[in-house]
Amino acid sequence: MRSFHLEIRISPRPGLLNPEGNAVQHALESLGYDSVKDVRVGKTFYVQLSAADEDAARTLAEDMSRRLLANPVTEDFRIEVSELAEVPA
Amino acid sequence: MRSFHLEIRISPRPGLLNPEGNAVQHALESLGYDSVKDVRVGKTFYVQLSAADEDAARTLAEDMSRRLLANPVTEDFRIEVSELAEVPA
Amino acid sequence: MTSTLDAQPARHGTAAEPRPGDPEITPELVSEHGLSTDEYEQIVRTLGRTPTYAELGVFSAMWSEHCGYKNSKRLLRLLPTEAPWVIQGPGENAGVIDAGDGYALAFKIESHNHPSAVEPYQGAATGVGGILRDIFTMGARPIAVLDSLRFGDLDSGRVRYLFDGVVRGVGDYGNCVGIPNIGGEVHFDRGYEGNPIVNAMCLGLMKRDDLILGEASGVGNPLMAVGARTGRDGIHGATFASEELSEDSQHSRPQVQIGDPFTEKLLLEASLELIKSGHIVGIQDMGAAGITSSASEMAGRAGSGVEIDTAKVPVREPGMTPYEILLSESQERMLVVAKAGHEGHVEAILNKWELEAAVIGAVTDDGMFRVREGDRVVAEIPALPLTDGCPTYEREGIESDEVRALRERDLGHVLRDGDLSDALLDLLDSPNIGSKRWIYDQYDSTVRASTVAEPGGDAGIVRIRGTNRAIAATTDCNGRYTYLEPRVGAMIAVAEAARNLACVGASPVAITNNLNFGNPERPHIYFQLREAVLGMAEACGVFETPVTGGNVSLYNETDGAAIYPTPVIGMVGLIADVSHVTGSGFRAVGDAIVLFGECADELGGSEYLYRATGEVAGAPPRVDLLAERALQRLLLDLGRQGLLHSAHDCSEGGLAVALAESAIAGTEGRFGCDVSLDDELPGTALLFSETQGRVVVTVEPARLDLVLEAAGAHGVPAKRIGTVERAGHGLKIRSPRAEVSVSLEAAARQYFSAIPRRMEQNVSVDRAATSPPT
Amino acid sequence: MRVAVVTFPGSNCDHDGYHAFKLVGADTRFLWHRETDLSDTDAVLLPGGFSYGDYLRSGAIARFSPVMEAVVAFARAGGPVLGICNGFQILCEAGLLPGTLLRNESRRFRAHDVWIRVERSDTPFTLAYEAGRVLRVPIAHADGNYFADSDTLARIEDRGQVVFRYTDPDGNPDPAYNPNGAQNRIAGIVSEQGNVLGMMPHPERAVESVHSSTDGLGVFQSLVTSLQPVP
Ligand SMILES: Nc1ncnc2c1ncn2[C@@H]1O[C@H](COP(=O)(O)OP(=O)(O)O)[C@@H](O)[C@H]1O
Ligand SMILES: [Mg+2]
Repeated sequence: MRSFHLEIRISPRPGLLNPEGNAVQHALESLGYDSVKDVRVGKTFYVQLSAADEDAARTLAEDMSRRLLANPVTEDFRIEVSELAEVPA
Repeated sequence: MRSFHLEIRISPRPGLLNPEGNAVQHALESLGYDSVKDVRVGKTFYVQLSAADEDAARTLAEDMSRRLLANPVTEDFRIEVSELAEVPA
Repeated sequence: MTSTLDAQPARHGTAAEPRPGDPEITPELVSEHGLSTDEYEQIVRTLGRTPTYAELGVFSAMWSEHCGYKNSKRLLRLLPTEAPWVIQGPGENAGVIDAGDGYALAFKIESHNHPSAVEPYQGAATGVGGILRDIFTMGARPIAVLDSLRFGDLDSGRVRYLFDGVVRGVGDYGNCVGIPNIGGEVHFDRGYEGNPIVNAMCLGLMKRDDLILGEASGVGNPLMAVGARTGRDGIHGATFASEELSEDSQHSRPQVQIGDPFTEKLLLEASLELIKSGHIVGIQDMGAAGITSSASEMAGRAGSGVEIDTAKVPVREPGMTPYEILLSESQERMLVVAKAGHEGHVEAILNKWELEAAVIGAVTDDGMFRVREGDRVVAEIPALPLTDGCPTYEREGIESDEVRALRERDLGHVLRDGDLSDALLDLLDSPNIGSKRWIYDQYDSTVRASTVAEPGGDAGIVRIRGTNRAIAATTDCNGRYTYLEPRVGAMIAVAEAARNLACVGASPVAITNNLNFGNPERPHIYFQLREAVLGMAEACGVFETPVTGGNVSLYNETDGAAIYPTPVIGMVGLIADVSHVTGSGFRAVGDAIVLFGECADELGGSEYLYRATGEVAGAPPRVDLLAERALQRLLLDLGRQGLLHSAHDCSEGGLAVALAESAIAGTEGRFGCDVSLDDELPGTALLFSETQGRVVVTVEPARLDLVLEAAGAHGVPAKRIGTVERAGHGLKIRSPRAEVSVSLEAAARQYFSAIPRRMEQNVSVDRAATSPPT
Repeated sequence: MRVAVVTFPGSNCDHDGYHAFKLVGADTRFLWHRETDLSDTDAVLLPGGFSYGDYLRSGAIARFSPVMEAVVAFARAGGPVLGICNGFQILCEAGLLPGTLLRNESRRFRAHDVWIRVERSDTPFTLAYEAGRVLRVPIAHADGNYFADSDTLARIEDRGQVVFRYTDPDGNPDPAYNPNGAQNRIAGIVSEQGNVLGMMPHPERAVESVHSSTDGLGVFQSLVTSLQPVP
């Protein structure tokens, strides 16, 4: 088994209201960051797991995103996988 | 001015309690994902802004993360910058 | 089935052009819009031509059950709506009654069942948002929220996921806006497995003179969109809410609406300031069917016309079509009719609250609901036929044989005598009976610093600051009773609500109601609907609690299985002097325990039956409305004289549970009790029948005679049945055929862990384990 | 005594705080968050609620409101500032109080009465109480879990900055009565100089006979007393 680090980024589905993003955008504007055009806020899960290979790790990640981490009604997700340096068992 | 897309990832500082990550990890375990070793949860800001160049965009992003987006007591941040295809004015 | 309202020919031929890119109007498209062939023909006659795509969308929304009350309008006319204290009856955004001292109280209940079935958190949250807007558009400041919820059995993971999401949604929204939650109810029963019910009620207070109505009057006055921008969310929500759910609903659902309670709070403050400012003549929430329903209803009420330019509506996304803009159900938006020339003032008020306002049209005098997109007219519909011309149906109602058989079933098999301690402990562990603290601890119930009675008692109470007055409210309905015998069930719902109010010391004055039913096109369902309305009408007549408004949510069915018919009653009561409030918990050792009303063998539809056998069967308890009225008057009398230490009504779980609740759930610490009854009824029937018209009160022994005399004078059966004891004594109940002896710790453990222990599991797992594959 | 109650967009306990101060006879006014003039002010209340919807982090956006610069200056000059619930969160974000308030351990909003022990009666906010007295007051928050890094925590304990701690009804430490997982059961702290108090519970909801207790009244009475000119 090898060890992987996953970053699963959950973002609000385009077209849906993102109140938190709006609030942050306004706050940034009033702080003088007037070049900001749009802000959306999502979650990221940093997961460590073991799997046979990268493909297996990715499949697991997709599976758990679909089932648990992302709300299928309101959110999309994206996955990045990187292998961790081997730790001797 | 050029347009940039920023992803600013805020994560709980390692070593701090991470109740949400723990809860997700338990949830994953009870769903049978027993190869999961660790889960941490953070926020991600997807920001669009205009700036003279990539460095300027990154500096802005660092500035606003430090001032507003990250909690200096408990959180770290990481920034990714990518340029957006030019949109004719 | 008969359809009313002959088509009214267009007064002058209306003109609207199709927009390039619009789909062709085909029979399939018409049917996708939930319109029948007859209804479509009526539309053609009304317009004198084929509707444009935008017009089809507009009719589809306005003539949906949700907006048009197609199947319920005729029944609703049977309800009593008048009393000297009613200021505004049905038809407006909310009903309004006189609350004394120059105050008026606006209140209403609203459902968000379908959205909550798809996305429980946002569905419930936006449900609360919508009902708050209905209240503050009347000029009233929201002062309390209640929520009435129904779910399947908590053994199901999907149900736990829905329950958890709904409670968080109700809580987060109300907490953020800062409106205390003062009560509600929740029932779990397999009858709600696929279709949770989420009804939210709001009460608002205003000075009588601040009342404002949703009317678009004054030709030339500008229409302004205020608050949040319009996005593509919830397009066709009203039509969706008027369909049965199916496997497909998960996919064919409209874009869900996301609530933003922060914007709502700003909109609330801005709207109240606008109404006081004198710069506007009318205001209305853009709720179901969005701009379409708010604009056409405002025109309909004023008998005027309106013209809107969709190009002027502030949108969240580029490229939205008139169809989308007209039907969007984006939240936290209002339509305002300003006084001509005052637009700038309106904008300034909105800007102060960091919100936007834009002129999107004007009031006209031609009776038309006209929509332009720049120069092109995309819809032109006579406003009255659109709002009031929705065809209404009176359908055939037939009682289902299956239900009749259930009702007639003999329940002899659950009659037991002897030691029933375990049966009581088991009932206390039912999530239908156990403490609801797990829910209401997630709700801020003390914000506004005016809450007199938080959730946990028979009714919630908020005082009117600066006066001695207070307002009480409760929601009630037992769907099992209504299922088994709809008319009786509805009467009981009204009676229980009134009894709950009388217990705390409030005179019942009016109701709002939410009719949650299945598909009315099915005769068995229409029967339930009609019977329930008749029962409600009769009870409201006897109690002089007119109906000032409500909501209808039909088609609560999944794959052909309907929910229990659930006519939720939201009742309000007035308290002239807040020092007369009575709680439901025992207060002092040595107090006499008195039972008002009489016990009977009526286990039909009871929680005991459901727990013991899994059945929902038998005849529901009988209800004697005149006896109920006498009981209410007695309680109010005694409360005013300060003779009662506690009062608690017997409902689910019967007498034994009522005694246990008064012992363990009181705020003044826990007490035991020693009760002995001389009734010869079978043990389970005596202890657990949900016989109506009964209240357990406690009084100082020295005042016992006064109380019994008063009961006699009101014609209410009353007898002393026991004494409040120290906690160490435990709960002891004895009768010729039954005996209960449990420790207080055991009872409290069961009662307080019933819901939390079932919700301990990680509920996100529940969604994952049960959500349909994507 | 002249009190300014700040209203941020999303504040919803501003009126409750206003009435509590009125009850103890203070000359009280509301101050919209864009105003910056505190010249006629003897004490400032940052009320509870959901400033900016609690989006991003509770208090994180409000602390940049125009009024906050004036509040910081007012506090630095020794003026008493009381932050309740969201007000406490804002004070931490603004750096007027150490530490931060994390999500409740239960990860749920919690609203019910709690018991807090008065650890110090020598602050302008607690003069009316005796040290050790246990108060019954409501909480209503999702982010009330007080956290500071270990050095900071040690420092505020050493300097006696903890003013209120969650206890059982008899004043004993009991984790079952810590509603949010706060470190050292901290419910309220003062600044080093002692003139800025932040607390999660709502004393303004426990001041009248219709409330479940009147134990919160002392906070407001204390402020009035402390500001009375010595005769
Ligand atoms: N969904 C809810 N929201 C708020 N309070 C609730 C909810 N469900 C139940 N409660 C409260 O819990 C208490 C017990 O509820 P219930 O057993 O239905 O009362 P009753 O039988 O006296 O009508 C009541 O005070 C009620 O207001
Ligand atoms: Mg009950």
